[in-house]
Amino acid sequence: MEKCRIIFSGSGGQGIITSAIILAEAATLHESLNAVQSQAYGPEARGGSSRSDVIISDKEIRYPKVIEPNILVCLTQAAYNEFASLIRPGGILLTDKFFVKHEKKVDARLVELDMHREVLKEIGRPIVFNICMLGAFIAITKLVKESSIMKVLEKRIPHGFLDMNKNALELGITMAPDLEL
Amino acid sequence: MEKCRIIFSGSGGQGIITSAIILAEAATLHESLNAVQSQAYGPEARGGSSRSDVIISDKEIRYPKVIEPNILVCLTQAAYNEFASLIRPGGILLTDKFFVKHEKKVDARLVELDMHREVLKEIGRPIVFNICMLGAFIAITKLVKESSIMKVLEKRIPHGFLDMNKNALELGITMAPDLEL
Amino acid sequence: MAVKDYIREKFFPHIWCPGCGHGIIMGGLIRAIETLQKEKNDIVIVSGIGCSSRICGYLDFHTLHTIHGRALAFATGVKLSRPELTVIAPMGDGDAFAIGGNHLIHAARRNIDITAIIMNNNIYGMTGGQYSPSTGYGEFATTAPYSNIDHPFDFVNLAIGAGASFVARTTTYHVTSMIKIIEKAIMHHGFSVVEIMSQCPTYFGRKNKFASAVEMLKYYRDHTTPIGSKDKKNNPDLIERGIFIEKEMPEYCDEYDKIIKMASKGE
Amino acid sequence: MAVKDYIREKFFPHIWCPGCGHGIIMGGLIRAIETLQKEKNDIVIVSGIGCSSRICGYLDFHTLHTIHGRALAFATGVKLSRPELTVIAPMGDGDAFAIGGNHLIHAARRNIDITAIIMNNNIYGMTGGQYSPSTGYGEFATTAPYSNIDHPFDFVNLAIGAGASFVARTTTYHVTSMIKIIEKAIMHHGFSVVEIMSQCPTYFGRKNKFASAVEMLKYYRDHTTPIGSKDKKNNPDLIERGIFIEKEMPEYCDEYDKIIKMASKGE
Amino acid sequence: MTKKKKMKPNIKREWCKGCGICVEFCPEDALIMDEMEKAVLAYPDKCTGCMLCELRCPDLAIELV
Amino acid sequence: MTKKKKMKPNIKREWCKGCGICVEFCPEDALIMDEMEKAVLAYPDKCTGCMLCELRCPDLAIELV
Amino acid sequence: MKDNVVFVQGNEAIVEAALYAGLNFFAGYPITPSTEIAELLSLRLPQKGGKFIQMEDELSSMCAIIGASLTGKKSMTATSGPGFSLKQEAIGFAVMTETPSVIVNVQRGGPSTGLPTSGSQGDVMQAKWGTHGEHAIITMTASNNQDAFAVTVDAFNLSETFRTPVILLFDEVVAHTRERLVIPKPDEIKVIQRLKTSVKEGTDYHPYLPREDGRLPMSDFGGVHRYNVTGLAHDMWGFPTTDSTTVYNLMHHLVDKIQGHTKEIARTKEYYLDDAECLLISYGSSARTALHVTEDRRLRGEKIGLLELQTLWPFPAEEVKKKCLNASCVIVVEMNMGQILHEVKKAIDDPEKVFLANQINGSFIKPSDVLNIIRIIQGRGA
Amino acid sequence: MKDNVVFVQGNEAIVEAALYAGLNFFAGYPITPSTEIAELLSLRLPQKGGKFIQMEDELSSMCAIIGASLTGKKSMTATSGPGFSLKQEAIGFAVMTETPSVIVNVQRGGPSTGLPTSGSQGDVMQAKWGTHGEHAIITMTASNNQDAFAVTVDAFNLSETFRTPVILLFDEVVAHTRERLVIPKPDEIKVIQRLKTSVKEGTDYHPYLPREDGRLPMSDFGGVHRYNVTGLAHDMWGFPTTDSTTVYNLMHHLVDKIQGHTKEIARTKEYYLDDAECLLISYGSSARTALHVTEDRRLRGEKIGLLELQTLWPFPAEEVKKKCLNASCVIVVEMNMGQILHEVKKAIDDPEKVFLANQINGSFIKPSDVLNIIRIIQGRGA
Ligand SMILES: Cc1ncc(C[n+]2csc(CCOP(=O)(O)OP(=O)(O)O)c2C)c(N)n1
Ligand SMILES: Cc1ncc(C[n+]2csc(CCOP(=O)(O)OP(=O)(O)O)c2C)c(N)n1
Ligand code: SF4
Ligand code: SF4
Ligand code: SF4
Ligand code: SF4
Ligand code: SF4
Ligand code: SF4
Ligand SMILES: [Mg+2]
Ligand SMILES: [Mg+2]
Repeated sequence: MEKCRIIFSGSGGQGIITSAIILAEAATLHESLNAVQSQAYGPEARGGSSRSDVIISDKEIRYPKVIEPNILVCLTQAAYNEFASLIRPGGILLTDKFFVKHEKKVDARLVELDMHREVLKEIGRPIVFNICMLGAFIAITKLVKESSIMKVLEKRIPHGFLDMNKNALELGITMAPDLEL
Repeated sequence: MEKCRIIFSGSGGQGIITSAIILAEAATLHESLNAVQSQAYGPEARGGSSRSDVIISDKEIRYPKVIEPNILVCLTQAAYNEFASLIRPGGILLTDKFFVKHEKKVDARLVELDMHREVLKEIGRPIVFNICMLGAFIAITKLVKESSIMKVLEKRIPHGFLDMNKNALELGITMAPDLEL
Repeated sequence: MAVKDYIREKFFPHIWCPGCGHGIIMGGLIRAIETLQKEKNDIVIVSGIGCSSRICGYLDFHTLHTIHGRALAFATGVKLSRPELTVIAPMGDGDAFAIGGNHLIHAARRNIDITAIIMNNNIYGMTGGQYSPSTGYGEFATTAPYSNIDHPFDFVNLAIGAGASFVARTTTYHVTSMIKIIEKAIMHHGFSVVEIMSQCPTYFGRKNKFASAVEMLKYYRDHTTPIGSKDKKNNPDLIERGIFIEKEMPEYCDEYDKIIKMASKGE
Repeated sequence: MAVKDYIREKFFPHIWCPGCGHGIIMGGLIRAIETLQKEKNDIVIVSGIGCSSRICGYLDFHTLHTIHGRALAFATGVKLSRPELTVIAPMGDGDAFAIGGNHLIHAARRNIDITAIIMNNNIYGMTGGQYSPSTGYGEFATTAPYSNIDHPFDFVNLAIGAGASFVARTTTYHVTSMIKIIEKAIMHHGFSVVEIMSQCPTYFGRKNKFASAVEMLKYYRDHTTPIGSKDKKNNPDLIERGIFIEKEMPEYCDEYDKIIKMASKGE
Repeated sequence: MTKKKKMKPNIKREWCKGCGICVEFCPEDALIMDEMEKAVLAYPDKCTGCMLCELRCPDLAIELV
Repeated sequence: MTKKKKMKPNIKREWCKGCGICVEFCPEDALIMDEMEKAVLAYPDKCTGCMLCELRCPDLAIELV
Repeated sequence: MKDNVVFVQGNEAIVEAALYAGLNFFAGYPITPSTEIAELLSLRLPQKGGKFIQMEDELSSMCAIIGASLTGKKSMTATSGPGFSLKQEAIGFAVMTETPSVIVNVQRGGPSTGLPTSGSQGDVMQAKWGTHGEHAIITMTASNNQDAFAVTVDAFNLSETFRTPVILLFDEVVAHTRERLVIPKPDEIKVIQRLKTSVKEGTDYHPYLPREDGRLPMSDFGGVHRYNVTGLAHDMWGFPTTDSTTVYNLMHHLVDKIQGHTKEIARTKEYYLDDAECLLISYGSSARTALHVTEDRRLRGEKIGLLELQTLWPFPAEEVKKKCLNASCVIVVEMNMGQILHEVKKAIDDPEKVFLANQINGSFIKPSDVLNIIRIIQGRGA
Repeated sequence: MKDNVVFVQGNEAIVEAALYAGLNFFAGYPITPSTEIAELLSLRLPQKGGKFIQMEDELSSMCAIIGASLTGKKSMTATSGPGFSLKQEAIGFAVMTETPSVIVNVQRGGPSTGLPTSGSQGDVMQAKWGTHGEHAIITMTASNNQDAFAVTVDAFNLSETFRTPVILLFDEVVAHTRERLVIPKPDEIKVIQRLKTSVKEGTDYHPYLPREDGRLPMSDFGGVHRYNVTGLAHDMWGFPTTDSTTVYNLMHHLVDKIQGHTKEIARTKEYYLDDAECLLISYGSSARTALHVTEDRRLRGEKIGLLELQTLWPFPAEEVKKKCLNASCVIVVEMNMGQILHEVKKAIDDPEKVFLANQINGSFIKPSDVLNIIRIIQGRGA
């Protein structure tokens, strides 16, 4: 497996960091992979765009930051504006239709999904938007299995909310296009 | 002039340090000499014997502490016990009869004066004991002139007390034996 | 002048979270200064470190953003060396009373003419929600996951115990009286302490089941009462607000001027 | 047991100056402990740095002579980790209220069961007579050659303002009541502060025209009065002595034990 | 506070963070939150110009003009 | 303080620093300073064994025995 | 998934390790980027009957752990830059009184408030020299969770063995990066318990008299030996002294017990050293970048290797000297202006072959920051 | 006797010099052996309209002088070991905010409370590395009253020139020894005044934009320019930033403005260097002993010389290297375990010829302590 470098970006309240951690934890604990996750801290993180880096690999990961992401997820226009140029040529750029308008020329495969609106429509609770995104993400990238994500969610999420999260995850999975990787 | 290394020793309240400073200041400011003065600080100085070092020379003085004093003044038995052994063979050891009994073999010229009792008798104020000692000291050692000491006293001592100090100084001078130096 | 004449607009919108009380306090401070018609060049703001202390960057005065807890020590240097300046020290509750508690009681004791504004949100906001010396017994914080066993200071009592000559308390809900109190504190010739209860919806609110900043303001409205009100008698748990102490005492810089007079005579 | 059973005799005569009040306080502390019949192995003395703090060397308990101003921070570590020990922190006025003021108010706030004994000689003795936060306005010190312009703390008020649950004041003249007060302070389950006015004839006395330690003791006799006495009404300048506050409040180590119970259930 | 009575709040949308404080505590219920979570003066006629919204806005986003 | 009434002060001369406190405040004037500036029990008969000298001695130099 | 495999931040790995090593008492004051250590311990310590206290500042936190340690408890505090500066006076007290204690400093950008949320390694020299007066101290670091766990346990062990404060000098990147941690089984890593004195009650106990093997058995405060602890120069009973022989011996003991055991204390890791012509020396998070570069270049056939230091103080000069012998160039990779660089230069005979690859702009040192230096050394330009 | 000749302690010489240099504000907290500085200034400063304040501790004293300095006043604080440790966080703030200020540390025996009344030179490395984060700082010292006066004036001058805190690292022996001091006439030593900005009111003033000559003109707080001062990494207006280029430039500026002017800052004194085969290097009070030995041996015809350092940081490495070139052996004389020794070894090409003559037992280093080393080097045994 090639080392996969991922950036999740968006605004503070969107659960970017949580989804990054879930993804990386799923890879680490429930697949035979290595993953590291980190994020930008501090006042910047509070005000502007928030960013979380994940690297997944079957080898040891030394350098823990993402320089040229193979996969970039942008969930706000500000995040898109700030990070789109970082993507590695030929990478995948996943955005949400409601929040992001593509304005730049990016040498990447664009996947634009209407996750925000679908979550509102199908589940009604914007709080699981990030899990829906994660569903789409794993369906597109095939980096980790749905069951691995579910194992993490089962550990982390209070019982009463588990179904809602599962639904969101599956919603995301069904929305994902089948990319040739 | 040979470098002259002096230790004044005694107990806290005896004015040891003051007389050392007066001597050194007189040599520095009113004769063409160099002098350094230092003293032991700290709790030790508060409880036990107190000690002040003076070096007088017509050359620059580098090393400021006294290792082998040419002249040692001991005004208490404790000070005598502690410091007598330091004296440079052939040096001068000046003690007060009332306070110090000579018990050790010291290779030095001993000068034992009854300064304490004389001060009480002639002046009646033990506070000028140290100035009397200083009088004897300069008369014996001829290191600085009486007038130089007086100039320092004039600057340092409140007007009303000047006469008393002058008397004490002169008392000391008259008490001093004439040593061949 | 308008509010915008007192701020450094280029840094707005500011860094504070939605609904953060610190912004309301900043607004109150600006309006108090506006009313007093102080010259901008005559005002020095000295803050420590915390969300609160970020106020320095936004205000168009001489601003000194120092280190955590030591604002009043720096302010003492500024004031004593240039007594003609108006020195105001906005501080967080952690800043002023945890790490900085000693400087506060000593500034109070000396009665040096500095206005200390305590932006009290009962939590360490900047570092993410640890308990502070004003987090209540039984409340929650990231370092009090089982509930807090520390007894909080009553800042008013403490400031009075330290000998402060002007001590007041208000809240971000009571904006108009907050402005009045800040005005009086600045005008007071001596050390003045104004505690302003300020909501941190992000950490204190979230940890302690407040749904929003709005709910926290309602709490301030419903759980405080003017000093000596009847309500307080019926409900002793109500927190009093208003000016607790306002007394004349020799001010430190004035006193030092006397020393200078004595000393120069001696020369 | 006799007094000599509580001291390390080989270090006597001690280092304090003739007439120094600190020795009287040490004697009082020993007698209080003797009366309470505490085991020597159960007592930890934690001091800072100062003439006062030298008490550590002389007492035959577990003794911890720390750094200037921080005795209570060390004591907090000792007490919280071994709550069954009796922890006593004798401190100088500079130690406790200048550099160490913050630790004192925080220990008071937490109500941790430590007995703070303030050996208050209104001066920095160890360093040679500089003014302290309890040197009076108008008094002299080596750093106040023109007379002191700082307003002193009233330690009792400050301790009360910080929330202390036991606060008392006495003097080295009033030895028998001093001993009683120390006993009660040690027995108090919570943080206790005992301010003991203690003469420093060498520095405070000399700078402020006291002819001797004896004169200073007379001053304590003549210028203090029991709390609430009639004399105080006639002469408001009299300093009150006695126990100002003695109240029950949850003690910190007890509270922590509850946290441990909650937490271990959770596991 | 040299403002005159007749003034009405002007809300700087870029500074408003949507906390809802002005809306909740407007004595006249003259303000509402819009779908973008920004405050707007929905009922200018109700507004008495009491200034409370300006004074309470944590973001200095309101100015009575 | 398990001491009995009839006890009298015993002054350890090596520890006494001559501050004069015991002498000044002995209610019975039973103590004096000698020429070496040390306290001595000059009038044992006057002494009531009140212990105040012991308690006030800063040098722990007095013990009633 | 095994029970003892977790996915955590470095700060959490440190907490797990401290608990593994027997941590019983923690006092601290929040500061980015070390705060999670306090937060997690406020949750975890009472579960094990241990004590957590948030003090009024960093200095008092250090004081409190010394107090707790003297009662026999394994104690720790954690902080970052500004708080580390504040603790210095009390760290010196721990050195002087030989009180076991572990101080975590998660470095951030400095000086002063600097860049609170950026990684940096600017406090390396401060760890050794931050407190006044001549002394010696142990300082350890690590570059990933598993090693952070190991050196943290080590820190407690060394602290007990040598009766000395030990500084754990991590950095923001190690502290905040989440990755796998395998928590060792109990006894998998040896945990050294405090050496208690065997002197009986009533017999003279010498808290400051080293045994023949150099160790100083302790007696807990509250136990049967009542002794004195002071920051003043002291004799073997712990009482103040100014006797020059006693002082001389004390000063040398304090330094020698650490400098004299450099070999025992030193921990290093080696990667591809055997035939390395270009030797990287690095530590902490920078070592991850250095290792990345090393592996990357090895794939291209370059003879490059990495010596990772986990013990910074006492500096393992001999080890470094040996390892540098055959290298034609040595590049120290660190996030400061060359603090370890100078130690390396001092350690070897040909200091002119030592170069610095660093970054101080607040961003984490990148592989290209190292590669640029390699290129320059190889004469290939910047 | 001339009016400007006095017989005083080193501490008094420092006070006279500070007043000569224009000291206007002092904040401090008493501590042996520096206390006399505060005591004397409490008397002398108000006579000149200056301000003296005894703060609640050492850290707040440092903070207060920074505050005062920002209003345009020349400011100083004085302390010793433990207090110096306590000031470190605020010293870092002065470094970061480029606030002129003078910090006197009269060293005493350490670590911890140590030997409060003994001379020592244990804080040399701490002066450079005591605060967290990479930075540079100026540190000066002297061995007698006349030089103490001169370097104190210098310290103020350098502090203003480079907008930086300057540390005056004296020791107990220099501070407490009384000897002659000739107070220079006004203008005899140049006193550098603060460089004020010439930017007009209403024009953009950049408090952190160096001029071409590297200097940064200041504007007083309370003046017509309202700017921001922060310990965070900041831009040329003084506002916080995390922009990596700005941060990079700031960090380099802070270090380069000092390291890059080492020659200008360095002050040394030379005694009998011309033909010296045995070179002593010393500083502070130890240099008195070293000079004593030098003159003593010269009388006996030995080719021995002394290089006395008055600037310790930035370390005058080139100067030292040059001076050591022709010596067959170099002996560093200091009262610690070799803190300057290591700098000397680093500075020269043949470090194996450098030896240490030291004393750490609390007594002042004696001529025999140096002679013993000379004897050993000469193969004549101890
Ligand atoms: C010496 C030091 N210790 C700790 C910190 C970390 N720190 C920054 S702000 C803060 C507390 C903030 O709380 P508060 O003062 O109440 O202000 P708020 O953020 O709540 O407004 C802390 C602990 C620091 N910057 N410096
Ligand atoms: C950090 C630090 N600052 C200053 C000192 C110097 N110092 C020692 S004791 C003392 C004050 C003593 O006064 P106080 O606490 O009132 O005790 P006293 O000697 O009067 O009993 C000072 C300032 C020190 N040892 N450590
Ligand atoms: S964390 Fe709290 S105090 Fe800080 S800005 Fe947000 S709401 Fe305000
Ligand atoms: S200096 Fe004062 S406090 Fe210190 S021992 Fe002497 S009398 Fe007591
Ligand atoms: S000015 Fe008053 S009435 Fe008008 S919108 Fe604001 S709060 Fe409502
Ligand atoms: S109070 Fe201010 S920030 Fe909050 S909703 Fe109203 S305008 Fe927006
Ligand atoms: S009180 Fe004690 S020290 Fe003082 S004179 Fe009496 S016996 Fe001596
Ligand atoms: S016991 Fe009482 S009466 Fe007897 S000597 Fe002492 S003070 Fe006087
Ligand atoms: Mg707060
Ligand atoms: Mg005192």
